[in-house]
Formats: sequence, C-alpha cells, structure tokens
Amino acid sequence: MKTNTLILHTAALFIMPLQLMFSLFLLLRGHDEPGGGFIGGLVAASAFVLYAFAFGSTATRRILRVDPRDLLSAGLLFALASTLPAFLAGQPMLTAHWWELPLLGDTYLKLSTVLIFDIGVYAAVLGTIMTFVINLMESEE
Amino acid sequence: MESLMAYVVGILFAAAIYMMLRRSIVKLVIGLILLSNAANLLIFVVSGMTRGAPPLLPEGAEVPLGAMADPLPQALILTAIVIAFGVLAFAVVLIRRAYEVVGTDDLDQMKDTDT
Amino acid sequence: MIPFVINIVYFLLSLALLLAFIRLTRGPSLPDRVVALELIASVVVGFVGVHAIDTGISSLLDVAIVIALTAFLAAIGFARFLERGTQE
Amino acid sequence: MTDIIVSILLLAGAGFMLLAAVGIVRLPDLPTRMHASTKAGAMGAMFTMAGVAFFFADGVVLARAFAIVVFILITSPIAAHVIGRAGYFIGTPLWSGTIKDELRDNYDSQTHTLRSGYEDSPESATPPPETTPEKNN
Amino acid sequence: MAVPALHRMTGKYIGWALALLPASLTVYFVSLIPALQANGSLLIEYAWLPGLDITLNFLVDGLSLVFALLISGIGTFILIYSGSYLAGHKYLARFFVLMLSFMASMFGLVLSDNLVTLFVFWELTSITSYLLIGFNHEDIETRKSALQGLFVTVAGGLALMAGLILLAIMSGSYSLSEILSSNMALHEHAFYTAAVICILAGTFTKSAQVPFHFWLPNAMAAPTPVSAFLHSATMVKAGIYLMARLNPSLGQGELWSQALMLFGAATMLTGAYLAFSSTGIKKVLAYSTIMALGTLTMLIGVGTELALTAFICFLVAHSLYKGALFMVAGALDHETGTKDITVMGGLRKAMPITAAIACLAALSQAGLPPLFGFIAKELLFESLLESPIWSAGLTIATVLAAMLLVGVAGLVAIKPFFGKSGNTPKSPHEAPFGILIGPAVLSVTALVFGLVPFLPEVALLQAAIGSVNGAAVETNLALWHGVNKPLMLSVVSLLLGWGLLASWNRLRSPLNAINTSAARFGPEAGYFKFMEGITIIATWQTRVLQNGVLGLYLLILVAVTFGLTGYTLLTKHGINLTLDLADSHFYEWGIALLLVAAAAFSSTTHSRLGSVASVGVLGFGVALTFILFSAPDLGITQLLVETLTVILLVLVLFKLPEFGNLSSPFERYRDLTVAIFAGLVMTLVILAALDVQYFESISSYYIENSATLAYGRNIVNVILVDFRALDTLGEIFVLSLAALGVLSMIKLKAEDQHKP
Amino acid sequence: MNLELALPILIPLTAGAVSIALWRSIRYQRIIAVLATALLLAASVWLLRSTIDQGFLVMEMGSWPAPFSIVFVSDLLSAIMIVLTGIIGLAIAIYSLASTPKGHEKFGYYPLMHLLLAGVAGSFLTGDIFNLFVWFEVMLLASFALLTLGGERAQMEGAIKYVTLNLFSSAIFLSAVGLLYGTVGTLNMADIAQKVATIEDPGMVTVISMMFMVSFGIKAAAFPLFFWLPASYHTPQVAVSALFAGLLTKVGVYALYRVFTLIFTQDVDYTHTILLWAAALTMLTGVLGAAAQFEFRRILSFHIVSQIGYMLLGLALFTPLAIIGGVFYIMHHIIVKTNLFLISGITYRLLGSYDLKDLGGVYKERPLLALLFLIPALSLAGIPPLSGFFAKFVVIRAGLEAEAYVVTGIALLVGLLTLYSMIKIWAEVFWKKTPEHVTDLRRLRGEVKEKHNWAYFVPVIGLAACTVFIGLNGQPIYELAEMAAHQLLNPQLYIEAVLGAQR
Amino acid sequence: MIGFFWNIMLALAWVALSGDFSGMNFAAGFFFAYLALMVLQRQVPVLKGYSRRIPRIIAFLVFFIKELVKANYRVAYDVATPVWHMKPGVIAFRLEARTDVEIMFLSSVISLTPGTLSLDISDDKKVLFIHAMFLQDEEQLRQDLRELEHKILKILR
Ligand code: NA
Ligand code: NA
Repeated sequence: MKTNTLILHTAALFIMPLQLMFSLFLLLRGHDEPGGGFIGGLVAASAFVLYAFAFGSTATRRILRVDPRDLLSAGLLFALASTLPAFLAGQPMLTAHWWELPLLGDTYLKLSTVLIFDIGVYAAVLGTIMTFVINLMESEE
Repeated sequence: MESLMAYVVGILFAAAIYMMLRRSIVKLVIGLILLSNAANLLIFVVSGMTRGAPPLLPEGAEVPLGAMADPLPQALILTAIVIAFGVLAFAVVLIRRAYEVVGTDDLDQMKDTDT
Repeated sequence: MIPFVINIVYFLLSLALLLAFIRLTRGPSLPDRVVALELIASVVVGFVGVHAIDTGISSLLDVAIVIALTAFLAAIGFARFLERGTQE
Repeated sequence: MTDIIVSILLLAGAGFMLLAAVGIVRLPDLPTRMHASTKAGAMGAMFTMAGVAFFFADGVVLARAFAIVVFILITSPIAAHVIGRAGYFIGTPLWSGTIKDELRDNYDSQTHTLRSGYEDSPESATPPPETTPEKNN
Repeated sequence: MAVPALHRMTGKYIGWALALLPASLTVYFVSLIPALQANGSLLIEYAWLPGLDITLNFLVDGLSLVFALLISGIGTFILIYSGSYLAGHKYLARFFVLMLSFMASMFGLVLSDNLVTLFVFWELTSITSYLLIGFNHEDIETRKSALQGLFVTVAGGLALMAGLILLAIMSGSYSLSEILSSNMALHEHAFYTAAVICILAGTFTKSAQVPFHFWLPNAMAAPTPVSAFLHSATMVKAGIYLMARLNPSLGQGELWSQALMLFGAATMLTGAYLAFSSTGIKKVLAYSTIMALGTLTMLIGVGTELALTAFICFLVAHSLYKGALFMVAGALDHETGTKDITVMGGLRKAMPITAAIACLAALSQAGLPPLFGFIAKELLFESLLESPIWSAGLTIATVLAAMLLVGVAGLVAIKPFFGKSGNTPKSPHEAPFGILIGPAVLSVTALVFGLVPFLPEVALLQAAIGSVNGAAVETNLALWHGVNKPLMLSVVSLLLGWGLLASWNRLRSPLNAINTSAARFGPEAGYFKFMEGITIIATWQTRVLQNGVLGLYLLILVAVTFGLTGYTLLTKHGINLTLDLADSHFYEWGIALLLVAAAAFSSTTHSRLGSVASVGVLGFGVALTFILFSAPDLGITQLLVETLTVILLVLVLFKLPEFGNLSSPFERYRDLTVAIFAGLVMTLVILAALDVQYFESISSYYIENSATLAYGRNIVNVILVDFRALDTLGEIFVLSLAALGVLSMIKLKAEDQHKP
Repeated sequence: MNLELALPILIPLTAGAVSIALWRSIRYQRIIAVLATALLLAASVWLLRSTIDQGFLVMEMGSWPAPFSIVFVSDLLSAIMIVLTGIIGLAIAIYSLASTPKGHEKFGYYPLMHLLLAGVAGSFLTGDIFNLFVWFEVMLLASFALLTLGGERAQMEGAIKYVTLNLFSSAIFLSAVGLLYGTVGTLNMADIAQKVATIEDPGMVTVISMMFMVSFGIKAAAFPLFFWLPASYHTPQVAVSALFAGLLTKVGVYALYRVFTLIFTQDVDYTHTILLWAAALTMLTGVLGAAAQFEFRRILSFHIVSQIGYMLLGLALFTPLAIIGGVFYIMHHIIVKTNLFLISGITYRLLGSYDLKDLGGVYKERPLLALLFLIPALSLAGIPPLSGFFAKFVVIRAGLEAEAYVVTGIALLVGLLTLYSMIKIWAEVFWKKTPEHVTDLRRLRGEVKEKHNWAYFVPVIGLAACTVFIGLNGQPIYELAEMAAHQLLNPQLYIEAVLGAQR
Repeated sequence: MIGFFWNIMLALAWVALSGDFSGMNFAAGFFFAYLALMVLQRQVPVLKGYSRRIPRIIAFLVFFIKELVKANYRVAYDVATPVWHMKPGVIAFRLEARTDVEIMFLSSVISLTPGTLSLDISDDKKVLFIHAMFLQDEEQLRQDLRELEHKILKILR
C-alpha cells in the first residue's frame, strides 16, 4: 500500500517536542504533583515512538544520538550514583541528601539525591522502551 | 465498591487463566496481560478503595486536611505495573521468536524439549 | 444542582463507553475497532474532567493531558500494522 | 451562575461524547463513523474542559484545560487521518449510499502511487477552476 | 596420589613395594595383641562432627583386631599377588589406588567406635568394591555386575543407616563402646524390631545372605585379587563383623537370633548347593563363600559360647583357605587362560607347587585334620548339637552343606590337577613367585594353626570370642577331642561328599537344568524386575507428568493453587459470597461492566487484533478505576503502559498467525470450568480479606512525614523514590533486563543468520 | 552502619550497569565479571562473619525507621545463602570465560549474570515481602534473558514454559502480598510476623499462606509444580544451566523457609503437613523422572527437583534437627549441583554431546575429570564421607526422630535411586568405551590445546574441594546450620532485631 | 512554530530558575518570553513575524470553534434520527497550501470540521482527498473549504 506520510511526518514534528517537554515537566514536579521518573520516562518514550512511527528506526536512532541501550545504562548508573552520598557519609543505602545551591541573588537550585534517582528512572524507562521499539522495528525492516 | 470489584477481579482472573490455557501462543500473551491487570486490581481492591482523596498534599500543607487514600498500595501497584510491562515486552518478543524458530503457534507442538 | 448534573453526566459518559465498546466488539474491520478505542480514550478524558469537578481535585487534569498526548499512538500503531499487513 | 454555566458545558460535553458513541454504533461505514468519533469526541472534550476551567476559575487549571483541548485538537485528526487512510486502502467497504469516490481512480494498487490528476499543471498560486478533475484513465 | 609416581619408580615391583604398607600394619596390630583389654581400648580420638556426635574414634578389641589382622595380613599378600597377576596392565596404578583405598576403608570399618563413622567406611567399601568390580569397565556385563553389587549393598546400606540411627536413638549414643557397655535392655524398646530389621537388611546384603546373595557371584567379574580379597576375605565379612559386633546388645531378642539362624542356614545350604553345581572355578569359590557366610551368620544366631567360639574359628579358617584358593584359581586362570573347571585337568605336572598349595587349602575347606578348618568344623557341629533351639534341623542342614563343601573342595583342588590333561587355551607353566607366595603362606598358616591351635587361641581368639559374646569366654581349642558326635558327623559328610564328587560329571546337566529354571523365580530375577520396574514407572510418570504440554502443566498449577486456597478458605475461614449493592455508584457499575465485557471479549473473540483492542479497553477501564478511586499516578501509568503495550503487540503480532481454533470442545469446557473455579476462589478470598482487616495500615507514617521529612507532596512518588526507593531501583533493573533479553532475542539471531 | 549488608546487591548491580555501559568491550566485561564476583564473595564472607558475631544485621534503607522503610536483614540463613551466591557466582564467572560463546558475550551475557546474582542476593537479604517480589522479578527477568540467549529452538520452547509458569507464580505471589497487606496493613516481614501472631482467629492468614506456598513452591520446583524446570534447564548453554541449577530454585526454597518459619507458624499442623507430603512426592517424582532420562543435563535437572524435596522435608518436619538438616542440605546441594552441571559442560566440550549414548571413554583418557565427577556425584547420592552424606544423614535422623517413617523411607529410597542415576552417568560417560561414531578423539585425549582451558577446571576443582571440605570438616558447617536453625525457630529474635526490643 | 517552541522553552527556563513550578508562574514566564522574542525577532530570521501571529491565531480559533459547533449539529441530527439524510463521498480538493506544515494544518482542521475528513494527499502534494458526509451541495462545500484554507494560510504565512 502507498506510504504517503506527509501528514504524519509533519504532525510528529509538532507533537514530539510537546510530549518531550511535558515529560520533563512531569519528571521535575513529580515529587509534588502526579508525575515522576516513571511517568515522565513513559511520556518521553511515547514521543520517540511517535517519531519512530513517522520517520523509521534509523532516523530515531539519529535523533536519540546514543544507542537506547546506553541511555538505559546511563539511567541505571544515575540511579546507583544517587546512593553514593549516603555511602560516603556512612549512612544506610539510599538515604536522601538535599542540597540548595545558591544562584543569583536569593534564588536557589534545589538538588537532591532523590531527584538524581528520579532522573535515573526516567532515563532507564526511556532507554528500555526505545530498546524494545527500535529493535523491533529494525527486525521488521 | 470493593465487593463489586471482587467479582470483577475474579472474572479477570478467570479470563486470564482461560486464555493462558489455550494452545495459541498469542492467546497466552493476552492471558498474561489479563493476569497482571487482575493482580494489580486485586491489590487495589483489598487495600481499600477511597473516592476523591488522592494522596497528594495541598501546596503549603504539611499534613492532609482530611482522610486520604492509602498511598502505599498505589506505589506497589505502580511498581507492579511497570514490572509487568517489562515482563510482557519480553514475553511478546519471546513468542514471536518462538514462532519463527518452531514454525507454529501451537503450544502443543512445542513439547520436544521435555522428554 | 451540580451533583445532580454530574450524575447525569456520569451516566451519559458511561453509556458512551459501553456503546463504543459495542462497536469495538462488532468491528467488523480492524479500523472500526480502532476508532472505537480512540473514542473510548476521549470519553475517559471526559470522565476525568467531570471527576475533577466532582472531587475538586484539579491535579486529575494531568491524566487527561497524558491521554490527549499519547492515546492516539495506539491508532498509529494499528494503522502501521494494517499497512505492513497488506504489503505481504 | 458558575454552576449553571459549568452544568451546561458539562452536559454539552457529555452529550457530544454520547453522540459520538451512538454515531459509531449506528453509522454504516468506517469513514462516517470516523466523522462522528473524531469530531464529537473532540467537541466533548472541549466542552468538558471548558466546564472544568470555569469551575476552578484558576489560571493554572485554565492553562491545563487549554493545553488538553489543544493537544486533542492536534492529535485526534492525525489519528483519524492514519486510520481512515489505512482503512480505505485495505479496502474496507464503503456504505452503499456513498455517492462519489474520486480517490479510487487515482490510486494504483500495483505501484501504490496516488496521483493528483494535476501532474502537468504548473505550480501556480492561483487556484484552478473548481471542477472535478478530469479523469485520464 | 603417590601411587603413580611410585609405579614409575618401582616398575614391576610395585606390588612388593606397596605391600610394605599392610605388612607393617600387620606387625603393628600383632604388637597390640598383648595389651588387649576386655572392653577394648581407644586408639585414636578425634571429634569429627561433635554436633552430630560423630567422632573419629578407633577402638581395638579382640574382634576388631582379628578382622584388622585378616585385612592387613591377607592384604599384604594380595598386593604382592596383584603386582604379578596384573603385571604390565596399563592401569595398574589406578588399580592399586583403589585397592589401598578399599583397604583403608576396611580398616576404618572394623576399627570404628562410632556408628556413623562405621557406616561411612561401610559405604566406602561398597564404592571401592564397585570401582574394583568394574575394573574392566569397557565390558558391558562387567558394568552390569558392578552396578548390581553396588545397588544391592547400598540399598542395604541405607536401611542400615536407618537402623543405626534407630539404635542410637534407643541407646542414646553413637559410640559402640558406650552402647556395648551400657546394660540397657534394648530388645524391650519400641524401636527394637525396626532397628533389627533395618540393620539386618544392611548386613545381609553386604554379606550376601539369601535372598541377596546373587550379587556376589556376579562380582567375580572383578580381577581375581579383588575377588580374593574383597569378595571372600574381607568386605563380604563386614556384615558378619557388624552382626558379631552388635550381638551383645541386640542378641537378647528372639528376632535377632531366629532371623540369623534361619537366614544363615538357608544361605549356607543355598551357597553350598550352588557351589557344587557351578562350573566356573571362581563361581564355585564365590558360592562356597556364600555358604561360609551363611554358616557364620547362623553361628552368631545360635549365640552360645560354643557357637561363638566356632564362629571365630570358622571365620579365621575360612579367610585363610578361601584366600588361598582364590589366588590359586587366579593362578590357574592366569596360566591356562580359562576359568572353566571342565576343561582343566592334569595340571599337577606343569604346576606342582600350585597343586600342593591348592590341596592344602582344599583340605582345610573340606575340614580334614590336621588343618585349622577341621577344628572349626568340629566346633561347628558341636555347637549346633548343643543349640538351644532348632538343634536338629540346623545340624542336618549343616551336614548337608558340609557334604557339598567336600565336593566343592574336591572340585577346586583335585579336578584341575589330577586326571586327564585338559585342553586349555594357554599351555600352562608354574606361576611366578609373586603369585604363589600369598596362597602358600595362607595355606601354611592354616596348617600351623591346626597343629598348634593354642597359638592363635591364647593370643587373640579368646579375646575376640569375648567381644562377640559380650563377656569373657573360656575356650580350649584342640585338634583331637576323641571320637565324639561331631567327628562322626564329619566322617559322614566326608564320605557323602566324596561320593558326590565322583558323580559330579553325571550330576552336572540335571543340576544345570534345575538351576536355570529356578533362576527365573530367584531373587536375582526379582532384582532385574525391580530395576525394570523403576524404568517403567519412571517412563510412565514422565510421560504423564512431564508431557511437554504447557496447557496441562498450567492446568495442574491452577488446580493446585486454587484448590488448595479454596479448600483452606472453606475449612479454616468459611466462605461468604456477598455483594453490597449500595456502596457503588451507578457509573461505577458501568465501569465494572466495561471491565468484565472487555475481559470476556478479549478472551472469546476470534480476531486477535480485536482481542488486543479489547485489552486496550480493559486498560482504559482499569485506569479509570484508578482515577476514580484516588490514584491519579496509577491512572497515568496504566494509560501509558496500556498504550505502549498495544503498540508492542501490534509491532509483533503482524509476524504471527491469526487465532486458530486449536482445542477440542472438551478441552475448552474443561479449561473454562477450571478458570471459572479459579476466578470464584479469588473472588471469595478477596471478599474474605475485605472482611478481616486486623490492623491499621502503616501508611499514616508516610502521609504524616512526606512533606516534612521527605520534602514532597505527592506521597506516592515520595514512597517510590525515597521511602521505598529500593523497590524502584530493583524495578528499573527489571526493565533493563527485559530490554537486554529482547535485544538479544532479536539481534543475536540476526547475526547468526549472517554467518556462513 | 553495616556496609556489608548493602554490598551483596550493590556490587552486582553496579557491575551489571557498568557492563551494559561497556557493551562493546567484551574484554573489560570479562575482567569485571571475575572481579565483581570475587568482590561479591569477599563481601559475603564479611557479611557472614559479622552475622556470626552479631546474630542479626539490619539496615533500614533510606534511614527511615522500620517497618516503614524497606529493611535488609541478615540472619545466618541469609548470610549463608549469600556466601553460597558468592561462591557460585565466582565459579560461574570463571567458567564462563572459557565456555561462553562469542555471540552470547556480545549480547549481554555478563551483565545478565551480574543482575541475576543481584536478584538472588536481594531476595536473600530483604526483610520486606514486596521487596522480595521485586528481587524475584529481577532474578526472573535475568533468568528469562539468559535462558533465551542464543535463540535456539529448544531454548525457545523451554523458555515459553519457564516464562509462563513463573509468571503465573509471580502473579499469585503479588496477589498474596496484596491480600496480606489488606489483612495486616504492613509489608515488613518482622512486623507481619508480630502482627499475625496476635490474631485470634488466623484462618484467613492460613488461606493467604497457601498462596505463598504455591507461589514459592513453583519457584522452588516442588511437586506438583515443577514442570517448568525439567522443560527448560537443559536448554541454555551450560554455564547458565549451572547457575540456575545452583541458585534459582533455592531462592524459592529460601522464601519458603523464611515465611514458613517467621510468619506462617500459626497453624503448623496444617501447613507443614501439606509441605511434608509435597516434600515426599517431590523427592520421589524428581528421582523417578531422572531415572527415565538418558541425557546428562536432564538427569541432573530432575535431580534438582528431587533434592528440593529433601530441603522441604527439613522445613516440613519443623524440628530443630530437621531445619539444621534442611539448611545443611541446601548448602551442600548448591555447590554439588552447580559442579555437576559444569562437569557436564566439560564432557560436552570433549565429546560434543550431552546424550549419554554419544558419550564414553572419559575415565580412560581423563582420570582426573572422572575423579572430579565422582566427588559431586557421590556426594549428591549421599555417599559418605562427602557433604551430601551428612546432609542426608541429618534429614533422615530428623525424620526418624519425628517418627515420620513413610517419608523417611521415601527419602532413603530416593537416595538409592539418586545413586542409580549418578552411576548410570558414570557408567555411560566415564566407563563405557567411546562410541564408534566419535572419530575425533583429539579433544578427549587433550591433544588439542584449548584457549582458557584452565577456566573450565579451576571452578570445578574449587567446588569439588568445597564438597570434600564440608565432608571432612563438617563441624563448622554444622554449627552454622545449627545457629541458623536456632534463629529460624525463634522468630522473636528476628522480630526484635528488626523492630527493636521495645515494640 | 520554532518561535512558539522557543517561547515555551524560555518559559520553562524561567520556571526552573525561579524554582516555582506553579502554572501561574509558567504563564508569567511565557508572557515574558513572548516579550523577549518580540524584541528578538528583528535580528533572528526564523523568528520573523512571530509576535504578529498570536492575535491571528486567537482570531482563527474563535472562527474555528464557531464552525465546529455549527456544523456539528448536522451530524448530530443525522445520527440521532432513524433515517439517513447524508450523501457521503470522497472528493479531490486542489490545494493552494504548499509546504508540509500548511498541508498538515489544513488537513487537520478539515478533519476536525464536522462533515469532512481528510483521507490522503496525492503523491505530488497537489490534491487532498476528503471524505465528506453531506455531498448534497458539493460546490458550497468546496467554497467553504477554500475559505478555511485561506484563513489558515493567513496565519501560517
Ligand atoms: Na506480574
Ligand atoms: Na525460579
């Protein structure tokens, strides 16, 4: 059957950034409102899945820049890295640490191991799903 | 609602098991999906269902203003959902690969390894 | 007044869900089922909106955002399937 | 007052959803069903979200409700397009009452090409006469 | 481990070199004789596994010393003999390793004070015996014989283990010296019967008592030194040793003495008869060993002081002459190239020394003076005549056996060496010195003991008899007691035996016919039936249970799961099928209906994509349930996961066929019934669980501390990334594992295909 | 803080993640494989030492107080299991250097191995029932991936059964956790135990315990739930089989030991009687299954089932001696069974088959290998003085003391039939002449120099040495088992260690 | 669209920097970013005319929603009544829109408008094939579509 994908292509270019932004939004404010690393990662994965449907797996690999598997391992290492401060401080595993980095004036950048952990979850979820989808699509082609 | 949902969960289990008992590998996978949904719902039901009180604290508040749904089973179910998803992805690819190498979707013809 | 209306709305939406599901079961073609599935997603958005009003919890709208942004992917997946399927 | 507006909006939203549902059950073929589901579904969501925005009367909620509407308006036609297209090309039968099909003739099922019928005309900004494109079978 | 190195160093004298080991041990044991104490003395004490009362204590008393000396003494010559007999064999080193291991195990067995340790060595002798029987393992019959020996003895060994444990439970100790010195009336204990049966099962199998005797002749597949040492002089006597050892403790019970007498006598007769009717020289010897073992068992059963004296004497006499005869048989085999007596004859010219030795040993076997065998036989008849029960029966049986035995002795010592020259595969020469030294020394010892019986008596036998009896015994061994009843019986049996020997050639074919038809119902046939039965049952069970059909596996799992759960619910809690209509809103009914309909449709439709779409609807329904009941995070996750699931399914399914209708209606209804049952049980369990909420949830802690201590207002997320972050950590690893699995399944295959 | 309590999962998790990051560099992955498993072993020994010294180690994850946090608890049973995990991990890692096909290494063999170990270690250490589920899943997914690695037809067929039946088990487990939480409102096992003990009418708890029993029974491959094991364990490459054989089912057994000593002791007459009969039938069906087989790894697989029965018997009899026997048996079995699989891999390497019909002549050409086989094989059959004898001895003695004669009789019979199977392998593979159709004997005779040949033998020799060591020097092992049993039979100790004495 | 994207990104940056993740703050950030882009658009070619479009978009939305409500009635009526009044068919609509974005936008709006549904575009992007439910008056329909197209192109160009 014919494969005219103009509309899908164009639409994907519009929708994907929205989804990606929304996923970051969900990730960052997940500690206070519905969201978090899982949900954020799933939404981000949806974004790339859309892209993959529109442009194929090769193009998706290109915009991901890294192999999804590397994304996955980065996520795992991030999550593991979040245990380091507790490890160094001699506390039980996964004890949370919170820092406030002063920025300009009286604004602060709130950082915590919890956030690092959640970012790790985000990346791992994204990496996992992209591994599924990209490889499956490649095996079809 | 819990008692009603108990029946629903029971039916989900029944459907899941019936599907898993079929000989087609595709039905097996559908059964697995139903099964994980059933188990997740079961946790949700037995730990109590609360209407309209999600475990979100209002901005600025340190403690909830009223009763609140139990957050713990929700966290468990969330974990279980994601795990089930990973497992399912694996299972789906497994059946496809099995179909490719064995050349049939009939589970009854996949018994060479046992005896 | 609101509770009464909300109940009616719930009723209408439930009815819509079940009707859409009937189409899903009847088919006859796969695209028909997919259309029904899409509609169910939309109805769930409605449910979420009404429920947000019913309970006064605006956070629930995030659920609707997620549906709006991602539910259509399933349809694209099915469409892809159909395209591939006839290639052979 | 708010209550009344909200009620009306919600009822309208739910009404459209139900309409869509009745539509896809009743209507006779895939494209017509899609007319019902795409539009009425989107309409239903829009009205409901309008109701939500009114009810909460809050900037954040307004922004979210607006975002939901926009997202639905962007995504649902895409879904409709891909499904409708796929359904058409796999040969889902059209309703017997369909009076016209200008696509069928331009589609070559062997090469999977879809002609416009205007292949020879120049790239002009001025629209050609609004007539049925001549068929050159 | 040093043996191969030694082998390289000493070359063909390895047998001599290694024999130094048991020889020095013999000297050592002899040196212990003067210091023998009534209750025995401990040689080595080592707490091996004190938690289980397992010690490595070695005990020396008369009985163990007799056995130790038999092992080391005969062992010395066997090693020398082996060096010559197997000279040049490629795997001689392995052979010696096994022989030495066996010897060590045997020492351990007879010297152990601890029941468990004793059992350890007991089993080790079985294993080393197995490996030695199978020395020529490339022959399938050898392997079968080795397995048979092992299987029978280990089976008995397991019973023995249970018996010993029971004995320890009864007596409260695993130490033989403690058990023997305590004066408990074990035969009144509730476990007595069970313990005796278990222990006897062990000793009877090991010592080839009827009906377990069949493995011993088959064990003759082993090289002759092995047969001589293990299957005549030592290992098969381990059972006898243990019965003698435990006799003081267990002998008070009637079960013990009667069982021993009965089985002993039966074994004696069977062995004697079979020995006489066999033609292979090693078989003849093996059956005569069985006969001797039966006799020994019977004597323990009789249990009088006289009987025990006879027991010890017969034990020593038998070990000496049988060891010698086996080695002679080996020499014949070695020189003539056959084991068949029927083709041997007139060998005394070619092998005069061998002939002399054989005659000496055979005279002892036949119980002729002035050899030690005569003393033993006289004592045997005398003790039976005085047996408290069954005296007449036992005596007659023994006379019959003795008569047969005389015939057997003639077969072994006279038939090959006298008469016409036979037609043997090899032309025979006198055997080398290494082969002859062993049997020569043993026969001469039998002669010396016969002439001066007080030599061994004073030194050792008296102490040994005391150990078996449990109290000191006065004995007076002498070659000549005058003309008495036992002597008369000896003469009778001798004459009859002579007659039998004369008619052996005529008797052979009818006896053969009888034996063949008897074998079909004999215990060995039982053994084969048993082994066959195992295979049949195993195959049947595997076909029924492990049949490869996943559906049936799952059916069983489901049935067990819900059967067990349902039954427990019914009996332990009670069932209560309620439905509270009032507590649900009508739209919730709608959603419930949607869930049920979606589940039902997805599992009944014939369209696989319809099924997938329906599963999608189910996902939406579940998400809606989550949303309506205060779980927005769950709702979102469920929606996303459902969408991605559908996408995955769609990506994969297009490579797969449509749903087929594979099951028969019967299968469908069966599965449906089971599935409905499972669902029903689940419903009931949930309803029951809803009724009993015993404790408040721990969740209030999370709700109270989420904002203040964990700085987050979305409590579910705070639990996921902080309170219970470890779950989440595990979970992302689950996901990544799924990804790796998928990756390899898709890609590894592709790579294979690219390979040529 | 007790760092040693976190290391058994942190080391393999980190090694796994790093190995994924180093996907393309097989060389580094191989180095990490050995290094990390060696570290794991070291950490596990440290953990065992600390546990012996302190009785219980507890770590409240995230510094939140128990029962609100997930706790890691090490009692002696856990510590022992962790040490065994370390031993097996290291052995498999070294063996894998030689035995793993290139393609498998390229597609994540090493990370999967690490993560499997992490899942196993997490299961042994966690004191939280839901967290146990998570570690089970980690282990399960790792085993799924390892099982299918290579993509052969037999692997796929076996994997479908393995996956389906284990997922069913997981679903039952998850449901049971939900029901338990619904009834007692907590997930911490110590807290659950404490609360269950105060319930007056614990019928519902018994009902839930049945679901745990079935779920763990499936994981442990107990009768009649074991089908997945013989269907799949012989299909992957041999190091994977060995890893599975050593550790996976034992996690199920461990879980049964944990919950049926700590939590579900409210109706022992009922629950443990069921376990007793399951144990007996597990022993019997397993060993009979093996008797029908004529393939090296299938025989071994069925014997796993059979020996699970012994372990369950220890739990089911529920006397101190029985538990000691069970724990002892687990220790012995893990080492021996892994070793046997590894040896089957070597003979496969030498002669190219697992089918007994196609094997032979190994004793003649490779006496050392024959000895190395005999040690674990005879140990498995319970022949003294090897480790298996004492394990069996204790169980039998416990059975006789508990006057469970029928079951004890079955256990004895099963010992005999186990010997029968081992001897069958010995006779066919080692004694029999090499079959005629095997023409290339250079491998068998050691005339072809293999790369990394040492890596085949080092683990086999090491594990055989463990078997002999336990046999000859059983007392410290026995004492460990004794201490473990003491803790298991006094759940109050565990509860106090986790929740503090004041509660 | 690039302008809009940048606007959102800047707004998010604002939110992150201020550490206040509320919706109101985002709206404020969006507004400030809009102002910033207004200033910037003179220098950066891709942002050209960005600030002018927002009011046009709002105007279009109002028009579109009006159309939507109006035309929905017709579908509703036909669905709700037992007899079919519709005369469906597929027509080819010659496009003035040229770029992919224009075509995509137009086809989406057409799909959202009751009674019409974009099915596909010819390979040379000159014709949009539309399924229409009410082909009673095809000319009127084509005119309406043309008007719609013009309005859209006005926003986008
Ligand atoms: Na699951
Ligand atoms: Na398992």
